[in-house]
Amino acid sequence: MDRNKITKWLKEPAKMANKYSLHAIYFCTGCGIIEIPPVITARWDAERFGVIPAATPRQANLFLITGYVSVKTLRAIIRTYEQMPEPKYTVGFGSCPINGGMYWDSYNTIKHLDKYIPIDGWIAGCMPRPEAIFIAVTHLWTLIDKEMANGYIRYRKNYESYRRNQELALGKLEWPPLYKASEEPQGNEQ
Amino acid sequence: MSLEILLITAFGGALFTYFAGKASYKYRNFLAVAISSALVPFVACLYGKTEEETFYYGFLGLNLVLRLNMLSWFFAITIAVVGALSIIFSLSYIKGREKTDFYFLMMLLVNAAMLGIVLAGDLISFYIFWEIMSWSAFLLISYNRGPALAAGMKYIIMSIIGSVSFLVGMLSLYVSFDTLNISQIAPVISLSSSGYILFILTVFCIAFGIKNAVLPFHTWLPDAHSEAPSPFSAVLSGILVRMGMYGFLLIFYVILGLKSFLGLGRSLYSFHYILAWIGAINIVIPTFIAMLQNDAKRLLAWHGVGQGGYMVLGVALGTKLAVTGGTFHIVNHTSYIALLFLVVGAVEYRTGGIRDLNSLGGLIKKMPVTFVGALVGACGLIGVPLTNGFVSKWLIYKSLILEGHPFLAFAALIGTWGTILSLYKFLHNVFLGQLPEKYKDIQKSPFTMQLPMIVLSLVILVFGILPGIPLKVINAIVTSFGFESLNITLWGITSETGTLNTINIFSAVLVAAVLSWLLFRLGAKSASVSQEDSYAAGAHIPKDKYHYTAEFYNPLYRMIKPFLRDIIDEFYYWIASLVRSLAGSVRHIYNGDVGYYVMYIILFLAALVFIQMKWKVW
Amino acid sequence: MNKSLKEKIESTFKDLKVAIPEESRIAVTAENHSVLAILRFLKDAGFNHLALISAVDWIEDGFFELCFILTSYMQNNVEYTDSQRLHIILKTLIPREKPQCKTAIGIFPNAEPYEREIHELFGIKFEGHPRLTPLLLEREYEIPPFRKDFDTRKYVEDVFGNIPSVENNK
Amino acid sequence: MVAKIIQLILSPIIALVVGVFFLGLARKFMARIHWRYGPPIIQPVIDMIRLFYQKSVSHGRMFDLGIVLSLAGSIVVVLFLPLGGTAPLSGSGGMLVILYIMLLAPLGMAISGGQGANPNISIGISRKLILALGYEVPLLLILLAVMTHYKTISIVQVVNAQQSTTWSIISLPLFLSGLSYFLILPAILGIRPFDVSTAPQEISSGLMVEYGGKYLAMVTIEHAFVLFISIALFVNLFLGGAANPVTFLVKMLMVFMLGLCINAVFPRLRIKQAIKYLWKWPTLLAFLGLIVSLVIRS
Repeated sequence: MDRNKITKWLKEPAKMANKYSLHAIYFCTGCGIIEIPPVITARWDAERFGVIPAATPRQANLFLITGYVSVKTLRAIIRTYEQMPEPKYTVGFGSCPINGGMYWDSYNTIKHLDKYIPIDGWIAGCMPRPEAIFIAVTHLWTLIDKEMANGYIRYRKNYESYRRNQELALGKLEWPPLYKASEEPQGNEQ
Repeated sequence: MSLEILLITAFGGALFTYFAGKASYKYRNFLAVAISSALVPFVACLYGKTEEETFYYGFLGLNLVLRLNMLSWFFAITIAVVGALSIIFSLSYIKGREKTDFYFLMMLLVNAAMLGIVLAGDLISFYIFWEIMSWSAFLLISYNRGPALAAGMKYIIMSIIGSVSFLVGMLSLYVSFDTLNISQIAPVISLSSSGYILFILTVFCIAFGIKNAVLPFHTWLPDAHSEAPSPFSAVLSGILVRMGMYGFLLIFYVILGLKSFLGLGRSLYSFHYILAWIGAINIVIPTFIAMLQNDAKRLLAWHGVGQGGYMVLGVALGTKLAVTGGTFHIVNHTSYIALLFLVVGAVEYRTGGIRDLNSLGGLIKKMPVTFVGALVGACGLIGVPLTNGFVSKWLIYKSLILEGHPFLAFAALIGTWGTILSLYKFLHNVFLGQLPEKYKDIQKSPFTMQLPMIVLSLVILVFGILPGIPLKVINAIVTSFGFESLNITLWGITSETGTLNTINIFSAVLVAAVLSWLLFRLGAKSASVSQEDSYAAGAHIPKDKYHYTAEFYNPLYRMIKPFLRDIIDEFYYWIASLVRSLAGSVRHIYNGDVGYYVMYIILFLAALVFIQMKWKVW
Repeated sequence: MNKSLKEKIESTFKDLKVAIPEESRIAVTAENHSVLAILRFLKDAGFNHLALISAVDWIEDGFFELCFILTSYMQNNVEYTDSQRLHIILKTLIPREKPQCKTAIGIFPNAEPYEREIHELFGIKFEGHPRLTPLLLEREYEIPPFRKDFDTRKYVEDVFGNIPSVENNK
Repeated sequence: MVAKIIQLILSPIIALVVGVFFLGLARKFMARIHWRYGPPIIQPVIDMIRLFYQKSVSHGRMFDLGIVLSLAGSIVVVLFLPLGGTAPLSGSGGMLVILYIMLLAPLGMAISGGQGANPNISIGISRKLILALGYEVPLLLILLAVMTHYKTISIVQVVNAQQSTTWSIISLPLFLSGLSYFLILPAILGIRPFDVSTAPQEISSGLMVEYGGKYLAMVTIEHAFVLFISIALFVNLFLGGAANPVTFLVKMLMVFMLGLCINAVFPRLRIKQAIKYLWKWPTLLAFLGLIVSLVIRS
């Protein structure tokens, strides 16, 4: 928690600002959303770390995938992820987004979520308690520090394969591709 | 001599274009534009002169006189400019329609008649030009056939009532002073009894009130404006309706003179205070009715009625600031209401006659210049600083507050917020939001339509930032009425009770805008995105269904809708139905069968013989 | 009380079996063709709430079993005294090869989503149903997923199995 | 002349700093009421730095210009307000100009939001304008009462008059107006009981649905300015507007804390309830204030 180190602020303000102002989009993708209200309200107060729920993807830079992802929800998740502005991070809750968890053989859930959208952080636990969510937030800080939280850069670089996987899983997608094939990614600016 | 030439060119030009039209429409278009735009410099170079010349001797024993002073020049230049712009606008607007020669003839005739009214030196010629104007306006309103005929009929009935009351006033003036020359009547009339002055005032107020759509007589205006072709409704709402205001100014301050007008009746029941109250009510109710309209032109028409209230309020209040504000508001209102009607005309032209606010949207991407015109016009109508509407409203409010009429000021200020709500609804439903599928490929409005809009927008902004230019002219008018003059600077008014300095406001807004633009550029570059990529909670955006326009202010509608029924309109229709039922009963008597008529004659003769026999009356 | 109802049902309809498995429960098994008539009769008898339509896949003896569960809001015109609400379950058997049934929307309009769901997940076609479009599932399935012969592990293998993971190739 | 230029530069900066401080204070105060720690006071500054570095989405040129216009409008209003002894531009127009320039900000935001082509935004804007009409009715009555009481339209004279005599909120006629101004203060600020136009749950933050990185930063700065302006207007008109900026800011802080108390405990009203409330008690008080000041004046 190096929030009040002025020198770091002066050296890289963008990174520090990204770390201490994570606005999480309030989108209940799965069963884990029941853990978010206690995180926000009095007992575990996420606002201490600058994490507050944002109403729309445009205002957010943190996307919490809470719990299993059904095929129908994946369409909304991809759409929301693509509507979020650029330095954006995603955190997967529990084992279901990793490899399908206990729904590993269900016809209606998505098994490996990181085949469709990049995930920066995972939290163990079938539904992780609020303390685990704070561990994820602090873990995300270290990732941002070491510039390893580059999910959105991976998404832009390998967009064709992500898009192909999405079409394989969901059939035809109504929205046009986010990055044109011709547009080569503009470097790794943080 | 020059005034005669002016009128001859105006009227002769109209006829000449009609016959040129028979030859080929190219000549007609060129000639119409040439004549109407030739009038502008012609009138402009008459600035400052005051002359009086009789151009016809012995019309029923009176000679018709043309007179020019600062007031008539002020109105003449507005008429000429608006007339020229609307002719240029209607070049491409009227292209596909039939009877276009008749249209151009009537448009030029209306302009000429209005010039005639303004330059008339005596009431007879005033009346003649007044009638020409009313009739040509009637023919133009019902140009579109269909519902326009009913609107035209409603307009012409009320104009006839107005003309008749004008005639009555004129004849009574002639009987008592046996001259109708304005400059001769003015000194004499203030000597006559106040009862006679009150009669003259009410009669002329009815005549000019109907034309200026003051509250009890406003019902013709919304129908007439929404059915007339857009270029003409720009002229109609811009300057033709304000002939009523010219009439008010003429009667109150030129003929009657300042002291006798303000002296009528005690302070609270004085004529001008009651008129001021009528003006105030005239601001509030039509502006909120405008909010409920779903047709773009009706919305603007109701604003025409509403803004007329400011002028009546300013002129009737009688202080030097208020009268300056009132007259300045006339030319301001002309500029932005004409601009807004031209904008609606351009949208109508491109979307094939659609002006329903619920089926348009997102036109800003396709018609940017029209949007800029609409934005500047709306800001002018609302009175946002840096536009001319603000300056005239500031003058009126300052005089209202300092004279101690807070409730009048309150009514006027609430009118402004009603204007904001309804004009934002107009801007949003037509230009902002989702672009419907069927307007995907409409082009920009043609240059002949964009030119008038750009000119009017410039007029609004220039008069807003440098109000000294028009205020100098209006100050001359007001001092000619008898008020002491204000010290006008190029950017507003300096007085110890509160100066207005628009250059400060303009420079402050400019610097602040540049500052915030730099702050905006500081951030990371933003990617432009199509309208399909908007937030819909992750769902796909349906085509043509993602646009919120119907009942735009629904919560407010439900609360104030019962108060906004147009009772006066229903009252007139009730009278109309009464007359129709009366006519129905009379038809039983005159049912066209000759036998009945013969029977009536015989019965009548028998009755006469019987009376003679019984009472020997003769 | 439900005995009198039991006699009433048996008297009006011939080829059906009525049993009372437990307190305030009546089980009626009927032929496919007489289902609508019984539904109409029960509705008139006061059971105006169609709680659920569900299906059971007896793959061994080649039948689908459709169950209609009805309850009643009104206490008065149905003479039963105990506090527990009376449930009636109406069962009918449909052959697995060409599963068809007439729609119950005419009698119970709220049957529409249930029938769409059963059509999507079991493949039972309801004649006269206004729109048998997919309700819940995102993709098309040649064998409806709730049938016993739908091998979910094989389906997962060949749909999601061959989606390559995105390695950071650039 | 140089002093005036310094004032011209200084007052927007003071307004920005104080406004952002108020935003941070509001979040900390609300957190304390919710019995939690809450973010540091400078959290809005951190948010804005992050937003300026974050990429964003634009729906067209008017989408950007509207935001710039609305921020410019707010900055200009600050120049017209006397901030404890310094009143850079208040000579050119008085209270009427302030009233009308306060129009620029919501109009600019409405036009830029309109191009965002999203019904949430349109509903947010229509609610914002209805709410503006709602609180304008009492606000106009209050301003007219003050202007008729002091027989002037320039705000500097109002402040000087109060310096000599007592605060106008204590003097008889304007007590009613002052009270009614305080009742509609949450509506003017757009905070909790009246934040119908940016309701995150109902219309996913209404106006700000499509505002991403720098747009959201500009909107928060503009909100800070509006916060500062509304409270400064209240202090100038009713609490005598102090001679030096320090006492002025102390008075503003006091008023803001009171406003926050209302904000913290009330649920969000529906737009119709808000209008019914605004047009009932505050309008009645303002109307009485105006009548009393008229009677005293004549």
